[in-house]
Amino acid sequence: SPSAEAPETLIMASTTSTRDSGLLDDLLPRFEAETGIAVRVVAVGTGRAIDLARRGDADVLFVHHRPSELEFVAEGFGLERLPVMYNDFVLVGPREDPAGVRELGDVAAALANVAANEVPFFSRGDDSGTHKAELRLWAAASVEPSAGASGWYRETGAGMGATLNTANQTPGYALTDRGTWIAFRNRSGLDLLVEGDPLLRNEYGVVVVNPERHPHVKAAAGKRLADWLTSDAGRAAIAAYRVGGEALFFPIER
Amino acid sequence: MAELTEAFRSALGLIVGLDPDLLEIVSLSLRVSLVALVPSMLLGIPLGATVAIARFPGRGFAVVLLNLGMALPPVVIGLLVYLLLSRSGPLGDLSLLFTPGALVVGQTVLVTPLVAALSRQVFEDHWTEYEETLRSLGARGARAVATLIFEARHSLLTVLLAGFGRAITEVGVAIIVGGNINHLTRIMTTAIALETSRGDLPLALGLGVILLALSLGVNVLALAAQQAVRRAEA
Amino acid sequence: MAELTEAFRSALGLIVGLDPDLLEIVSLSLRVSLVALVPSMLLGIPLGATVAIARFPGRGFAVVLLNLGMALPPVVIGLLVYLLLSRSGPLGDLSLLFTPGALVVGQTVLVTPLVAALSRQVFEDHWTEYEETLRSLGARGARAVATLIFEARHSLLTVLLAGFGRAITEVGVAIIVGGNINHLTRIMTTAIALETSRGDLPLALGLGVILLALSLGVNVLALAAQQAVRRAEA
Amino acid sequence: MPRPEASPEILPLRVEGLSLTLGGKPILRDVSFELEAGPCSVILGPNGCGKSMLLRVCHGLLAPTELLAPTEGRVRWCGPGAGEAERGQAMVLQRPVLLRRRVAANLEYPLRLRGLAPNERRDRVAVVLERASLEALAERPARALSVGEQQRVAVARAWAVEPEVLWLDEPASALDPGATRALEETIRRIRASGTKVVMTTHDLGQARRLADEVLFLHRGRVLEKTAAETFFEEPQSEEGRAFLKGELLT
Amino acid sequence: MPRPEASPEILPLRVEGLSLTLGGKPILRDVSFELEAGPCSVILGPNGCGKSMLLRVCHGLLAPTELLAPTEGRVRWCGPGAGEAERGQAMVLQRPVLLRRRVAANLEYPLRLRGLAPNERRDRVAVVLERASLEALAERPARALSVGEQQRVAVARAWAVEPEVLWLDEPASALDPGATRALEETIRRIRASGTKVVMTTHDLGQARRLADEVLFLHRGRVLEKTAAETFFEEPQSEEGRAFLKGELLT
Ligand SMILES: Nc1ncnc2c1ncn2[C@@H]1O[C@H](COP(=O)(O)OP(=O)(O)OP(=O)(O)O)[C@@H](O)[C@H]1O
Ligand SMILES: Nc1ncnc2c1ncn2[C@@H]1O[C@H](COP(=O)(O)OP(=O)(O)OP(=O)(O)O)[C@@H](O)[C@H]1O
Ligand SMILES: [Mg+2]
Ligand SMILES: [Mg+2]
Repeated sequence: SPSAEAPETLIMASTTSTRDSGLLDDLLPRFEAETGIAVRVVAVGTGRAIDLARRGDADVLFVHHRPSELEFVAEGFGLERLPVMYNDFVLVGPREDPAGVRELGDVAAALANVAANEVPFFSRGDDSGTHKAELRLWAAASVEPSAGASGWYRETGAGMGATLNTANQTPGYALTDRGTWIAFRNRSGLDLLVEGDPLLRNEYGVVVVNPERHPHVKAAAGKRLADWLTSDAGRAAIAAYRVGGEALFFPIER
Repeated sequence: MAELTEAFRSALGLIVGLDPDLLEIVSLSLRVSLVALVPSMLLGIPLGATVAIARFPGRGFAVVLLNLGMALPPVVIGLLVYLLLSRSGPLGDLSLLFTPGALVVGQTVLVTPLVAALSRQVFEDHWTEYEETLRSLGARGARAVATLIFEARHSLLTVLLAGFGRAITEVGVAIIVGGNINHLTRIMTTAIALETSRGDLPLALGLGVILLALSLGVNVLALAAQQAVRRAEA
Repeated sequence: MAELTEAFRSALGLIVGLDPDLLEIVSLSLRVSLVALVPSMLLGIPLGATVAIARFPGRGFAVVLLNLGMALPPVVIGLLVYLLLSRSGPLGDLSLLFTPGALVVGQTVLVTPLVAALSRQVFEDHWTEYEETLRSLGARGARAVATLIFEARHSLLTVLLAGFGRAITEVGVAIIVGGNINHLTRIMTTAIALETSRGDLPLALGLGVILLALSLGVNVLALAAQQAVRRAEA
Repeated sequence: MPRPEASPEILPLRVEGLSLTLGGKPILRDVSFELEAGPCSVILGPNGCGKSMLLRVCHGLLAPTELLAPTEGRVRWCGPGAGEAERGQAMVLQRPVLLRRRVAANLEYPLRLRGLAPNERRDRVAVVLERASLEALAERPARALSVGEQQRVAVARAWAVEPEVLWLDEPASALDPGATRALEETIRRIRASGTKVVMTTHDLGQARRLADEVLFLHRGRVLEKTAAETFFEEPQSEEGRAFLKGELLT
Repeated sequence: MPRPEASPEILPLRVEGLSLTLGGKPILRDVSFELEAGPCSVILGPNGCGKSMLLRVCHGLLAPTELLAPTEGRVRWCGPGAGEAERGQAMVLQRPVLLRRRVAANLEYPLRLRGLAPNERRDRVAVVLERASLEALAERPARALSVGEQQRVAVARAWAVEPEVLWLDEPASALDPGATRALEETIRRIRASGTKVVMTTHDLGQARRLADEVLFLHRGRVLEKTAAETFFEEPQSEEGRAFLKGELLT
């Protein structure tokens, strides 16, 4: 019940990629140790996360689709968007690589190859940050994929994990953020094929919900979280986070 | 809750617009769940009847197991069916995964235990009345089961509707074994989940309204059929 | 299916290790579902009995509506409860969203229609036997309902177990209204969904095994209680 | 037990032009009669002639399909499935249904419905158990009794509320000779105390012993309603004669 | 109908040291007797003495708690809930249960179980309907019959399979005088044709008319098993005498 809660608890709406990578489980206890503020993460799709914040059901928004975040602030729902960190998207696909994209380095060319060979490609198709980035990349490749029952372009309409599961089984290609990919455990038939293209940069920002819209919002505590994430301590913690020896996220210089 | 008004408006818009995508999804949902109901009935009802009627050592345990079937989490069933149908799984050669066939298999595995457990109770209630008569008349085994199914037919309808309800509203199994692939395995519930994750709650609710209307249709038809049979019998 | 072996191994590891996180999740799951069962019973059983017994215009329609309750998609229920409990919703001031209380509310809304629909059938089956006697004795309204509940108590156990099964295995409502927040609203099913999305299928299945063991315990206890009551009555 | 204030006088019960159709089949056809307080009325007739249905309608368990206007309101029924029978009445069904509880609790049940206090109930149950010689069965689960024992409990349960009218549908059909004799003795005593007894029986000897008047039913019609003596000495109808001789089939 | 090959001879049925306990209560206590082919055996005794349970055990619906070894195998039962009664037998329960179908289909049901061909079944159903004067009811849903009509259908259904032994638990308790007379006539004819009839009744007149021998049961014990004449003229037991006088209560 609410009365039994510690006075300082924040609700943060975030995406599954941050949670599934384990980053938040690492960061937030440090923040709590420093400030005494406990953060509760509701990890959902980017669209849903923004909707949650819009309704005042979250105090802080932490997602990875810059245009939506800016729009959220512009509409007066958020105070200010602070860039926190980035990682990158990677193109994964069947180990045999039927479209021959391995080590192309150029993601637009790789996608064009996938389309030309009509090898199955699994899109999340859920308006998530990853999905929106993927659409941006198709545009860069000048391909207009359309989902059809028997077509090679398939929308799973599901989360990143489920989409990777599907790609692993069929097999097919998929775009994923690196964090989810590294943490993903069921990738027996998949390989990381394309990485490092500047187009693949994936930026995360934090927004505190505007207390003028929702008076109950814990803006002060939220502000402390946003500040901490972008502080030296926070950035050091982000940079230090490793899975299997690999860094997953890189703090953005102020 | 202005969303509710908006939800109804969007549901109406979709229906009036006869959106072809929507029609596809609706018809797939209905077909999958009704098809899955057939093996669920054929397996679950005799199973429930057998456990209700037969006296064997460990029968109490069988009842517990049957009831436990109602507490099988869809996600777990989904995973098991996934492992079964996966390319490296025992039935991988059927290439069923991420096809409507996989949805049928998954819903069947989900609904059969429910039908079995609920029908067991129906049969047990009827068996107290019929046991001595049927045994005296010489009806044993499958014959007794068949007679009891016939005698309890009206009560079993509710069991079937519960099974249909579980199948048509299920989402966990469908996402795991069907993959919610657009134009292939997307059904009403996975579409609703998708719109929810997109944050488009009115559309999600609108689809929910349509799903309910669909179930309403099935329920009304079932009840009308039952009434007709009742009248014919009287 | 080496995953199954691995699943059991990971389940065993979790259980033997008495993982405190796991204990927390298990106990929350159990508490939420058992607590939600109470209002579901208190509302659903009298509702089912009333529709079974009372004769009023539009009763057939009420039966259809009740059965339709079994076809309410959890995601839709989750959304409705969410809109209700959301800060901008009518009950926003209760601050229930993303708390265990929200899980209880959601599961109650999910389970009550199932209990009502299934118990209606149980009551109708018993009512054919008892109607004339109770009416002749002068039992009307709530009194007749109470008597019928008592007379049908053993059959109602299955209904309750079906309700418990639906509550404990449910994931859609729990994710939407609970938010699957670690150490606060994470229950077995949302944890399973999380591990599935992480691609850790063995761990997901292992959790599933533990959930099943939990349900097994509840079922065995319920049946044992029933047997004890039966013996005391004989 | 004082009769509840609300209980309206049921007798005399005038029935006129009563018809009952079930499943499209006429069960009772244009039945008219009047039941006065006092005499024990026995309804006789072959199987399926409509005795049980007539009792149900009069008791209020079934709504008649037709009933002539002037007397409407005298027979109080509640429509199929709705409401309950009139207070001040009790009925023993041809196949009595006992509740899944002990015998004593079965007897207590209607008393509780009538709002008696717990200690009043306890006393009355004790009296009824003794009057009906059911003490030995008091703590037995009612559903596990023999058919005859159940019938005895059902009669005791009806009688426990001290009704103004007691409807008995073949109350002795499963009773042994001793219990039958005791029941007949009881019925005589009940009648003497002012309770109206309306019953059916297939035992003509029993009918002779108990009946003050006889209603003879045949295919849903009341063919005779006469003093018992008249009926048994010289029945007015052909069918009545055949019935008494055990020759009427159907 | 030719008896199925597999049917073993049931008679003579020797029962020795049979006891039955239900819910911790002794129902039948150390009962021993032998039923031979031929005479019509009538079981008499007060309500709750164990008549119905004895019939159930003998028919095979209930397993006795104890039965002395030498005769085991003669009484064939199937354990509570398991299996079915022996072929070559049929029983009419004290409260018969008909199936939710038409009367003719109820009569056809046991014939189908015994593997008769459809046209054989049809012919036999027609014969049975006629013998039992049930033609008028043939197409009626069985559950919507009056209690007496249902009892007549149940007797006809048992009789339809032409059993070697027919167990009748108060088969006339709901029958009108004419139907009772017809049933008694039928029982006499059945016995003459070689079928063994074992029945219970509370109608002592009926017992006198039908019984060749009487088993008198009291509190779960067989107190007498004698020729009918002997029992009715001079019963051996105190209880038998009281029972005949209608004085035995309990
Ligand atoms: N399930 C049971 N548990 C305990 N006692 C039982 C059970 N069933 C029957 N009895 C008891 O067994 C005794 C014998 O019952 P049974 O039905 O054989 O009597 P009956 O001689 O047929 O009586 P009736 O003349 O009333 O038909 C009765 O006292 C009854 O209460
Ligand atoms: N629900 C029903 N639908 C159609 N017919 C019915 C229904 N219930 C009873 N009947 C018929 O109504 C008639 C009268 O039934 P009722 O039970 O009143 O007979 P009864 O005189 O009490 O016979 P009995 O002596 O056998 O008890 C019977 O022919 C019976 O078949
Ligand atoms: Mg009758
Ligand atoms: Mg008996």
